Amino acid sequence: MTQQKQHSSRWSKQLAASAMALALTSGMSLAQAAETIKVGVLHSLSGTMAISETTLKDTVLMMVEEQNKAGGLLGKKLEPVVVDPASDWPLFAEKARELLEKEQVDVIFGCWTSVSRKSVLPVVEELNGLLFYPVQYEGEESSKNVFYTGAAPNQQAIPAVDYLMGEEGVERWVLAGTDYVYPRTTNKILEAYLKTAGVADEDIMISYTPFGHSDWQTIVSDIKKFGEAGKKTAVVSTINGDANVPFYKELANQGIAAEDIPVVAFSVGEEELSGFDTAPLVGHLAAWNYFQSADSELNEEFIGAWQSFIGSEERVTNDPMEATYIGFKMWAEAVEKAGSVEVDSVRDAMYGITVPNLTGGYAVMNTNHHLTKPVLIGEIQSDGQFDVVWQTAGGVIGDAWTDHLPESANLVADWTAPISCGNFNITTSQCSGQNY
Amino acid sequence: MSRSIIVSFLMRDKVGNALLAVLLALAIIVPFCSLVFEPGDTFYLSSYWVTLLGKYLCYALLAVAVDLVWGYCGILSLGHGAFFALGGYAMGMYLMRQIGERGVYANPLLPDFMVFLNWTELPWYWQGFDMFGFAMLMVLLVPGALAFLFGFLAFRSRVTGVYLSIITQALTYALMLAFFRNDMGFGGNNGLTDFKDILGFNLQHPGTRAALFSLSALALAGGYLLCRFIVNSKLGRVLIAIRDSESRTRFIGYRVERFKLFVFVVSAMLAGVAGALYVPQVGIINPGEFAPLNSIESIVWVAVGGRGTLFGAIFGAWMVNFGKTWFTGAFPELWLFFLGGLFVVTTLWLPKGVVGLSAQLSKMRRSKAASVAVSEKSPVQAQAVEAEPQPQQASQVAPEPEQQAEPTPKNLDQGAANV
Amino acid sequence: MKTMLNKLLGLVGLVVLSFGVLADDWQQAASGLTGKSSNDKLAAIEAMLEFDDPRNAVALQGMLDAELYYVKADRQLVIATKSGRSFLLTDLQGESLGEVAKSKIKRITVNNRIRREIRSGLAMMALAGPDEDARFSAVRSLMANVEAEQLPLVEQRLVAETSAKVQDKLRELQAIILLENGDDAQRQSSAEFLGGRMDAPSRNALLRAQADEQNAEVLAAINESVARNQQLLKLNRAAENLYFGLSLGAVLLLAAVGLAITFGVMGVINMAHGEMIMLGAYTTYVVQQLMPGHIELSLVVAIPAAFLVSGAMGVLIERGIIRFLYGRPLETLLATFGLSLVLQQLVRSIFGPLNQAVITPQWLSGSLEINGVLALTYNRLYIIIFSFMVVAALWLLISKTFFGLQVRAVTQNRAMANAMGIRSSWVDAMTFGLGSGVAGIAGVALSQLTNVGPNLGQNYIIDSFMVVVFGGVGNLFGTVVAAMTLGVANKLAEPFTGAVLAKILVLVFIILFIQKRPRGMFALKGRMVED
Amino acid sequence: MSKPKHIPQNTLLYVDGVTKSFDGFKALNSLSLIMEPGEMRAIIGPNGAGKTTMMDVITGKLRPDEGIVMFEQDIDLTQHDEAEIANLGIGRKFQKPSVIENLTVFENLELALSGGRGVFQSLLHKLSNQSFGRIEEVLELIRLQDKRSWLAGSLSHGQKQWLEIGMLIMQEPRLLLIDEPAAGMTDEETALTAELFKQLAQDHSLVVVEHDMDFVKALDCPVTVLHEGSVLAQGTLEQVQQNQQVIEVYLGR
Repeated sequence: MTQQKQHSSRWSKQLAASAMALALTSGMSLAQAAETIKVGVLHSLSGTMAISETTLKDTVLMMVEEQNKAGGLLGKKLEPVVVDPASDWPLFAEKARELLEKEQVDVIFGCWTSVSRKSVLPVVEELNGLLFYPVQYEGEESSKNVFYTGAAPNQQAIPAVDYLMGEEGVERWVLAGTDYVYPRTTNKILEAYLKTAGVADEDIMISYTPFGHSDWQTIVSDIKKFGEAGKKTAVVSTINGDANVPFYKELANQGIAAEDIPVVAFSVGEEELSGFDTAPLVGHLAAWNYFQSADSELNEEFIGAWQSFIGSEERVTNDPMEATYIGFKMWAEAVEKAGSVEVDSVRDAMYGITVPNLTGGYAVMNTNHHLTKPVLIGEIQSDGQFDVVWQTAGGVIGDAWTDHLPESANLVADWTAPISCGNFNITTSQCSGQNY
Repeated sequence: MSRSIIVSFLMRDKVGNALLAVLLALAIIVPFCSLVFEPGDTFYLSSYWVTLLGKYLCYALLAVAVDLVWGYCGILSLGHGAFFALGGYAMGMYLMRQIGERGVYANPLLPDFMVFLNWTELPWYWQGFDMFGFAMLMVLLVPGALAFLFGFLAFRSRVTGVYLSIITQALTYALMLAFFRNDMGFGGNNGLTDFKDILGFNLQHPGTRAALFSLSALALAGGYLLCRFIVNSKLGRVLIAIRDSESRTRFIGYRVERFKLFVFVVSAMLAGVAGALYVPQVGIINPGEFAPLNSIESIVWVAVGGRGTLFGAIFGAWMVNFGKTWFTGAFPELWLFFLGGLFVVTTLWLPKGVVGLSAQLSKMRRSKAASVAVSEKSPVQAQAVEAEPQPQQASQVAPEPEQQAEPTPKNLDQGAANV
Repeated sequence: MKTMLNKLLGLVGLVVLSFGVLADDWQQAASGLTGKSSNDKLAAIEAMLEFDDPRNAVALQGMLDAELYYVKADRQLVIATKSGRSFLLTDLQGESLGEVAKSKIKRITVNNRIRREIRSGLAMMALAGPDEDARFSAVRSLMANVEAEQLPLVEQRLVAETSAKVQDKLRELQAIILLENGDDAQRQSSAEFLGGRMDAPSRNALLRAQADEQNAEVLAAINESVARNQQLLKLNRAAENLYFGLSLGAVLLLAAVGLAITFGVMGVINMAHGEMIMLGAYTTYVVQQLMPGHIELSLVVAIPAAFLVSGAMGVLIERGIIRFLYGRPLETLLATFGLSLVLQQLVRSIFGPLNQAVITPQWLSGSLEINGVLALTYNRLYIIIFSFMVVAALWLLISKTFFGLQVRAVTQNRAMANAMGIRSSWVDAMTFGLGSGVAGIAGVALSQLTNVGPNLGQNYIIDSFMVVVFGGVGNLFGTVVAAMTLGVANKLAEPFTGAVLAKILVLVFIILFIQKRPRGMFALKGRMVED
Repeated sequence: MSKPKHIPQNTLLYVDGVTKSFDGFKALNSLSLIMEPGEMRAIIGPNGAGKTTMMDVITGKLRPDEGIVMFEQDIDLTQHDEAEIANLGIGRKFQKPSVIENLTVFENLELALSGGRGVFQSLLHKLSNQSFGRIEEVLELIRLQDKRSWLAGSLSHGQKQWLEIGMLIMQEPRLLLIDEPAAGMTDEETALTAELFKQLAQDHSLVVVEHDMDFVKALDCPVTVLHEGSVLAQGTLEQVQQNQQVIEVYLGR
């Protein structure tokens, strides 16, 4: 808190400074004395995404506090710099620039939506920053300056489908999603994957709805009809955030129970469920790399630390928090290993670093900037938690470019020599579109 | 008042000319500071400041456009963000086409988002956007054509006041929903991003950035001059006449709808230019720009600065946006309280905005000093009088047949004319 | 499955397995439940059901309710209920075993496959049970998974069954089985019997039979029944779509009706209208928090509470801001818009940015099943009824009460009303409070459909304005017609265009409509007041 | 609309059988009225008689349900909108003074100056010396020379009325429709106004709606009495004041 205060007082100084800039006296670029290591936090604290991202901001602050208690890094204290991009995508780019150029932070933890990441991407690449992105996403990207600690599609969607096919014997599939890039890509990958598994075209139904869709009557009724054909049917949901509550309510009201048509969701976690009355949802599924209910000592410690940091025993933990946790731990370790916060050396130190997962086992950072992590399938319980009903035997390597789409099947990402490229085409040996 | 109008005319010119001088100076000095000095120098301006100030200039141009229709012609458009965004998309499409083979999938023709949506050919409405000239034409024509179509229908049917405001809001909302659809071929929620260069100049190069900044300053100056020419011509007086008393203007013999349409289209084009300059500087355009909130925010810039004065709109845009930059950094939770409060305070106590504030204060002083001899209502007094619900107005004017059993919408049209 | 059937056959045939079976054997069978894999558990359930043991019902139900645990030390199955930080244990015979810490016991987790097995096991037990509804749904769950071996059981139950409703369902099940396995005559009569049956298994059975049938006469009967089903199906789907449209219309109506008062009657553009709805929804949440034991009643309490909260806020807004802006609608629009931002942030500061969980009472869950295809969800049904009640009450209030008279007097001729001793400023405040209060009530209803979060109101404000403007300002009836029209139009278009395009089309339609009739569908006629 | 059967020669305004109703209420009920060039006519009638509605119909603000409204014998006014009718040479002054409050007196007159009504014409408009002189003339006529650069909103009520009349004159109309010009004027102003109208009547046609009998008397012109949307009586003021029906419905009350 005191740090935040310092932060705001510095801001008021900069108000004066920027007034001067307007008056063309000068632009103040505050050359930072390097007595602290600055950690930028780029999560929306207002606007539509605040609901999800505020938690991650607090997670980073908690991690920083813990790290400082443990003596900081390289003998220096960590200093968090929090900005609010206000769920406004162009503002993400502006704030990223502010963090890197003006605040001269050494690392940024931030972004949630794909569009915010896409907005920030050119900035961190231009200014050679370091961004840790903690949310599951559609893949099809690997930037030199970004480490992706959330799941790639092959770490969430494909294992979930495998589970449903194997355990539940599902033969008919509804791919329902919000109309944006993550569901579009995920569904394309799944469609291709299902077809290679022998699912016929007429056994796949794809439906897209707008953000915040609230009237699900027609679509749920369509799902119901689709599921009446006599084959076991499941819904793979990439429905985003706010639209989920009315969706599940409508499912329950139209009498679709999890035993009849289970829904497996990739965007519904503990935090989203805390806004639900979960009684009618019991049995529906989610696929993540982490559930709060995971049985491990490390996890219990983490939950305890989180709840005391935030001052509420009601607060839950979720997958993006674990991804933030892993990202932070990895960065801290890489800094120690490199002996410096300089971006290029930290990046080189990142490869191969392992930190323990909260669910057990270890996460490994690969040279494609994605993690190797286990995948878990959980069933929603009446208390808003998930029961882990299945998990992969070991870690799954995050794949930046999916093998299930023709355009990306021949792309690989490897940021070490000799390839050193985020989208290396193995057929043409080309590396296109780099900003560096 | 008799003197003050002349004085204020002179002053308007004076402030306006000073403003133009500042803009010209900015167009030279900012690039100079960012290019000539090195990081660490006192006079160095980092790219953060250049893009931030550039963004403010684009917003100011949008504010001028809004002021032209609202401040001068009384058309409260809650959909100007749509024109801004359309201009931005036209520019964004040009920038996307410039990426060419440098996309991640290395497709020479299709932007990345089309490649992974399995599109095989470029949709017809993307044709031609690889040419800068064509794209710039579209920056003007697309918002202009939409404004023309919409205005032609709305003004001809005499949709005025709040009705117009509400349907302009519906317009931008519908466009937002449409652009969110991936099937539209504008990149859906992600919009257009990861631009590489413009006219062959690398967008990440400080020189390009500085040039874009200068262009924005010049565009704002140009927009200001154009609007000043319009409002100082007889046409400007017709606009004020329409704002103050639409039917009087009509009975004098002016085709009100044509004047409204003209000014609406000009304003939409200005907004489009603002959007087109905004996009390469912030690096992204997405459907969020169509959000009704954005349009309303631009109204607030104008209201805070002082509507009906062009430089008021510019100051308003700068002040509010600077406040936003500062507030969202220092007190993120308080920003909405502040912005919301600004709306309320401005409408209740600052009907003429900050620019009108000094006049308002000096009037107050003067009217206190010589309360006897004032034959005109000072704005403060006028405000106090207007603040009371005006009961008789409606019934006084209402012709007899209207006084019937059904409840009537009170003061709707009338109020529209007042604003 | 087969073994279960055998067992049930024995059961209904009253030749019950001897009670000499040792309890140990059951425990032996059930011990698989404590295993790790779902296959162990499924095998255990099957084995358990071999026994006619009262513990089956307890254990199975316990698993469904997530209350079946085992004691880690001796692997004994227990029912555990949370009590503070520890758990109260009872054994499966209902005897209390005292309190233990959470770490001593472990829950028996189930997944969907197990849950399905449990449900069908419970259904089998219910088939001969005393509860008619349970028997009925047991038959239906058998229909979902028809097997020829079920026939003797079905025929036995047909003889024993007393309820006509259940008998009819049993016959349907019988027909499905016979349609595939019977002789020509049986197939023919089954095909005829299944015509007009809307349950999916019956329809699917006919379709399957249509493809396989060799006998021309039977095929003709099947074809006829299939055609009849298609017809009925179409009809029912149309009815369903209409219902969807009406329910969407009812939501729009509820959201807009408060605005019809503030905008329509008073001419005030209240952009904070959505936030009045949101306050109502939050009030529902608070009410539920205050009376956790009475969720069923909470909505009944929440309705007046939400009316008061939003209404009071409305009066406050009117007195504090709007009264200074009468006659300047565009400025009212801006000021109230600012207010909406403040209210959103206020709620966010108080309750946090997360959505709040509003619980749906039992009586609002599920659906009223008309037939196998058409089911009317209760929450929507109630909302349709509720929206009309609200409109009717408002209409009565405005047209039949003294307050309504005052409102009408003030809106039509303020000076005259003042002269007659009506305190017009009081009436203004009350009218605005009324409109806001009604919006609060809408919030109670919407809390049952959608997220209760700070942005709730934002999602409805544009739609609300569209409804009021489309219907014609100042006309309650117009608002009703507009809401229903837009709702139904939206839902009719949705199957063809998808949800987004449907909404866009509706918006474009309204924009064009306003050009044609600038004052909405049911505009007040007469000369307009200008200047 | 059928072609009017027979319109007398030398009529400026020909209104015949005009009916206009609102929700069943007949504001105008088969109203007929004929104006000749250079004629001044006062119209009186109680509230609800249809005076304002009549003006609305003539100036194109309302379309009649039925009936004929012809200007200069061959122009069907029901086919034109307000702006066109204004440009045809019919000027209108409202009951409530309706000037552009945020423009100066001079600018108000400039705006009303005939000619140059198009969008681009007005964008490039330059005031000629001749027009300037014309504005000066009218300023003198309406006695606002020394207030030319005042904002119209700061004028007194009577001055606004005059300014509006001045704007009407600037339009150089052939027919002026004037609604209650004397309302809110001092006696002195009223007298001056009547004087002004008489002066105007020399080369314009005027229709004056008025409640103030003294003013009507001062105008000294034929009077038409409207009642319930149609003409009740016509004649000189003395004649109609003695008309029994008129006394019953109007003056008698």
